[in-house]
Amino acid sequence: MSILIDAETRLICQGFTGKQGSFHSEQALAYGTQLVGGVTPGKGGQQHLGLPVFNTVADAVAATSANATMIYVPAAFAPDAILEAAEAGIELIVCITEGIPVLDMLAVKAALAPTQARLIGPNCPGVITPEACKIGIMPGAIHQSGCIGIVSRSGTLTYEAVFQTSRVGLGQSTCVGIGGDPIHGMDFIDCLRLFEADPQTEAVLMVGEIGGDAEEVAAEFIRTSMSKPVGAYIAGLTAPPGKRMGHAGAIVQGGSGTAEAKYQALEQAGVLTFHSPAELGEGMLRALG
Amino acid sequence: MSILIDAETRLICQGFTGKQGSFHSEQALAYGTQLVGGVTPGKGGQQHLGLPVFNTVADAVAATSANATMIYVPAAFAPDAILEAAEAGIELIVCITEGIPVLDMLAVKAALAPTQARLIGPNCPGVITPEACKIGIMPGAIHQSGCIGIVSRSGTLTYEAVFQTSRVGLGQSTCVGIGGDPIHGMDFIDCLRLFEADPQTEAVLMVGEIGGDAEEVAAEFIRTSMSKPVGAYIAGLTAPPGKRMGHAGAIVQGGSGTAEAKYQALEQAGVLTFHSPAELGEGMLRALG
Amino acid sequence: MNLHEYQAKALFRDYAIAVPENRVADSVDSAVAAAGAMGTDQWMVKAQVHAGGRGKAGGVLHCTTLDEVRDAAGQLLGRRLVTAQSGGRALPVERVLIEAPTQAVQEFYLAMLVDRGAERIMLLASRAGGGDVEAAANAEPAAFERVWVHPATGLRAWQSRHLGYRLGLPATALKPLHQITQALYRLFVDKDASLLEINPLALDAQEQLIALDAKVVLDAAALYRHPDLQALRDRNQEDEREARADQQGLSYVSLDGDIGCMVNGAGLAMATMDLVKRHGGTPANFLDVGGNTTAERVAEAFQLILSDTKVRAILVNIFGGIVRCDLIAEGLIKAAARTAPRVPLVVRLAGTNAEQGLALLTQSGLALETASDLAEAADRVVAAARRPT
Amino acid sequence: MNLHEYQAKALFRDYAIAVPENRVADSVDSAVAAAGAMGTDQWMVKAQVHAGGRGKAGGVLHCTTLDEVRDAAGQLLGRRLVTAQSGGRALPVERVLIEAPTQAVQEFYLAMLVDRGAERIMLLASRAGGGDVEAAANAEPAAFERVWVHPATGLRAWQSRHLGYRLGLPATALKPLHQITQALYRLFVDKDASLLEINPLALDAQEQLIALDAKVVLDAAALYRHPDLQALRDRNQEDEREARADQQGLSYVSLDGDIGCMVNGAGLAMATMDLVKRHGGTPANFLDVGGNTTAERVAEAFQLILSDTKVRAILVNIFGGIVRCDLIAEGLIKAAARTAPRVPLVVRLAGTNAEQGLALLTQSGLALETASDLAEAADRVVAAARRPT
Repeated sequence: MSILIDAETRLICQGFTGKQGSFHSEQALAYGTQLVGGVTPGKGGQQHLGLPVFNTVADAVAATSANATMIYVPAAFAPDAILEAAEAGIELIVCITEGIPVLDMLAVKAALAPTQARLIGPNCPGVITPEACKIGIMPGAIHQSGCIGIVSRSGTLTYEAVFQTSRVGLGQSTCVGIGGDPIHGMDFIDCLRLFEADPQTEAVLMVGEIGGDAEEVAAEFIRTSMSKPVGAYIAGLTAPPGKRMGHAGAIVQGGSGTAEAKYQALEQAGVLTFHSPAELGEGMLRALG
Repeated sequence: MSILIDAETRLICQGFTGKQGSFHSEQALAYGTQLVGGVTPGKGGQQHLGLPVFNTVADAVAATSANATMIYVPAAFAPDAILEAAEAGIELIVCITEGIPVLDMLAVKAALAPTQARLIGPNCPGVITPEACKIGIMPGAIHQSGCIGIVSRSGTLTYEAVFQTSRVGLGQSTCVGIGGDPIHGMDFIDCLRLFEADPQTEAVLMVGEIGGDAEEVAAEFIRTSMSKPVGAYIAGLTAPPGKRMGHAGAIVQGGSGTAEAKYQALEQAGVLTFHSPAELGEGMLRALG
Repeated sequence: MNLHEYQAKALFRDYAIAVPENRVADSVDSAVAAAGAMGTDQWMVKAQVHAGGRGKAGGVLHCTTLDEVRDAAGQLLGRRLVTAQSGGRALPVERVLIEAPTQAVQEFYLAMLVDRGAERIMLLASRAGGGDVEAAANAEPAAFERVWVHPATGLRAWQSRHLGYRLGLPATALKPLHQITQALYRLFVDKDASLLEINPLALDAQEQLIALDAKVVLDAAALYRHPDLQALRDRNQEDEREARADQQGLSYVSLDGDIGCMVNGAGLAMATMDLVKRHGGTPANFLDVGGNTTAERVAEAFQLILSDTKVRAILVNIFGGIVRCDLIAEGLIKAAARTAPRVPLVVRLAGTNAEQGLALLTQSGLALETASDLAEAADRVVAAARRPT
Repeated sequence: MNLHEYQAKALFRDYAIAVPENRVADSVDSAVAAAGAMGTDQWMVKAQVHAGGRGKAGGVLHCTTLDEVRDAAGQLLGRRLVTAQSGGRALPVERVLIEAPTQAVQEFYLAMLVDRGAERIMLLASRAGGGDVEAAANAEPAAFERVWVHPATGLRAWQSRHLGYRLGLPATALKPLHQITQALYRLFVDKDASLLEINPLALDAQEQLIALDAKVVLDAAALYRHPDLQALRDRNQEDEREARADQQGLSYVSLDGDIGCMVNGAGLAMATMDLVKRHGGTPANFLDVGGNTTAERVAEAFQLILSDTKVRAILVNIFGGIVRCDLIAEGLIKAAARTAPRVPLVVRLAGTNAEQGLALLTQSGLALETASDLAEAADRVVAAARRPT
């Protein structure tokens, strides 16, 4: 078992014939993901990487029964790509694209609310169930099927978490990079809830960062609703207040959203916190211990 | 028991000091409804009908713990009144106002979706639980506490249904006039679901009219999810196609939405249908038969 | 509220939706002058009435000379036109639209309206443009593509693209299609439309999309915020009695039968008509006196019904709620005092102040029958209408 | 992207938000001329820098004669200003805003921003305007009233009214408040703002609402669709190295420490800084080379770090994903070939092509230490920074 995706997931790629879409589609195929086709408006009817290209997501779904999509279109077109996928009945939408304007995402989220679609991202590394299905830009080779569910706001820091949990032999059930943008799809709680219900997942590693209050809100959920052990690392203890740290999401607002505040909230919720990014693997061994 | 409202319901009136608001607030009080105050911007701090007037719904809720509101403000201001009530945490919003532009209601419905508020109306007679709580413009005297749940798109035709079910001695658990506008709040199914779960309600009388497909959709719900008997009357068998019948909702669109189509769908769902508006009381006796 | 084609096309132009070159004229001479001033040697002369189906009804004429234009305008202007969609009424032709013909390579149907089930504005398109689109819709519903617009995002490019691919448009026409659909959406929202329809939408040899016809229906409830649009109302296209009723705050629709109905509430009014029919009669009208009526308005309603010479009996069915039955009775008495009713009157009053109302009627000495329930009232009025006068 | 007050107030004027009469000047003479041309006998001379807290830092001067205006402009123009909100940096004053003073009866705080939790644009208001609004927010959070705007409805009149009553505005000021809040909302949406702030918003003796200060922050991600706003960017207000990094597609922030960091990914970059600190060092910068970097960009990043004279050692921490470690190695080698690194270098490569990258570095003969895990890398770079040079 796993969450969100598994070997049965039928994936398409939006922005399929572009440079990014092509590269990561090849990677997904090499990993063994069931990529069943892709969408590039105007190229419908062609073949790419041995797979059919469609003009619209609806056409792709009709022809391939796809239930997941990964989006590699430029930021100006990504909101449309998300909305089109949702309207076509795609259940899981993974949007890798970064740089989508915040107001676009506000509107997209409002429009997604009444649909069945789950959105991961944007500006995220994607989601992977090791040895089964890879949707995103993460390096597949560092993953190993196992018992740790990972949910992270960060990209490469997620890889660090994966690398360390693999190295200590725990491996991962599913890793979800929820993305660093201020307005995004699935959040910590959505993933925690799924991990709690997933038999394969024995413990969850949460990787957060400064800014917003997503970690604080998640702490309350963990306190009331999680029976499985949770470990957490928060990046940004040394970030100076008010400085922008690359991620739009990493702006420290007022007194809230500091790494200290987040650690405190998590510790009060019974989360095992790690204050060094070098301790993630060993830390999760302790969490299970 | 009843649905939506009972003797504990704490009601406010928006447009409290206006002519309509005053008149129907007096009627509600005379009926024994727990009207606890009202809202008229600019008149906060005054007293009206012996009750406090507030500038905002939030103030009214804070001071009176109101959980329901009835809206009698002009159409140009009614969308705001609905949104303000929802944002203030009011659980049941009954909007009597007619003539609200359709696009305003589209936006209002989209904004209400993520809230907890239930909207009845607009352009509706309101909701009443006989001998307990009256919210709306219906004549209280014809109602009688009993076992029939009534849900209706029409105004005076609802009174007819009430009158007849009272006359045959059945009475009503709760009567909901959902309103005749194309875009409105609670629909047939929302009410049917509540009636199904309400111990006092032994059978439901549905009063529909031509236009739209609400009755057809409700029929499917009745077939799959209702154990209690349902009787139905549909107005508009003799309405000529394409003619506007006063209600914007009563436009027959294409081949669907005719009274015949609605009767057929309801009959196939096991609903006891009445083809004369004079048979509503006797019909419900048969339904319970 | 319906607009004329020429008004709708003017709005379209404001929103940069391409329409054929055209001029509107309200006289034969001005029609010929307009045609002569256009850079074309062929003209469509189109009767401006509030109904579709003009072509088959002889309301659209093709002309190849200015003399033909003169004949066409002369033939149409001042005439009344009955079409399959005019609801049996003959609509006065007070203006014609003179238009340059368009060579369409293909014709499509495109419309925007509110989908009450989805609670969204819906864009509807089909390859089955022109001709009888309703027949096509019945025969092959799948030929109609739909997309729904969320109010938070507006109409998005993917939606136009989706429709464009389904319509089989050439790639170069996809962007123009999106410009049109976005314009329609802006127009819909800006003007509080209920329906926008382009049928047919032509694709010409240059792969341009052109609105050959244009239908705009506006939400009457929203007209209060559009004074410019209120001015476009053409009451001459409306049924005289219906228009008069509307000005009185009454909702009235003429029908073919002989039993006049006066009811409060649209639902009860329809139910009353159904009841009359069920009891063997035929209703002469739908009439809802509304929820906030006055004695004066009731009197107006009564005279409106009586002004229909087909009426042989009248059923008054009032369920008092906000409307008090005594007030209705006063209105009836007032109306009868002005014009003695020439036909039998059956009155059923229930609800608020029903007893007082009946008492007033009895005291007035007005010739009428009363009934306490619906079935009885229907039987009496049907019998009354059958009595020889 | 930050705007200057004078730019923000020009935008406000475009949206009919009242601001005091003002002129902008970039020289002493033009400042005096501008002041003389205004219909006032008192002037505020305000330094235009990208930071709040100017008043306390001496960046806002009150003048009662044109000579005082001359002195004030002379004092401010060409100077660099440090304020409590400038992040420790001294910002160049290249323009002053000359403004007519406003007699405020009361001052309020009004702001609009995106509430990420609610996923809505939020309007925030308080009676605690002017002065130190942040201290007020900490001391009494309840003094800040909030309303959230649904994208489908936009900002509604009830929301402004609600805020107005809570602020204790006089009844006559409620409608003007709604005009301002609606204007702010339109501006926010039209221009893709991240933050609009009016502090203080003055209520004057005529019960007019006037924006005395104006802060506008724009969403950098949306600038591609606002060429007019791109032109308002003032790179002179930005840290030179940060601006240079930005032009290279790098995300860089200067810090106070002595250990330069080069990392891929913002989260890992922050984590690397935390790690350095935890192991006893202090980071000199945040630097994210991004997800789609090139060898050239890595070389640029390297030189950027070296250009900071405080740097005594460099930690390169790369977790290869899309970015391949061999490419990073190439970049480092290229950079070292241009400028020999003057400080010790610790490199930790993991993920995609880590072995190839390490092999390249070894072959290059570049003086560096490698580490296989994070803790080891941190220990080494901290030790290196402590070694006497």
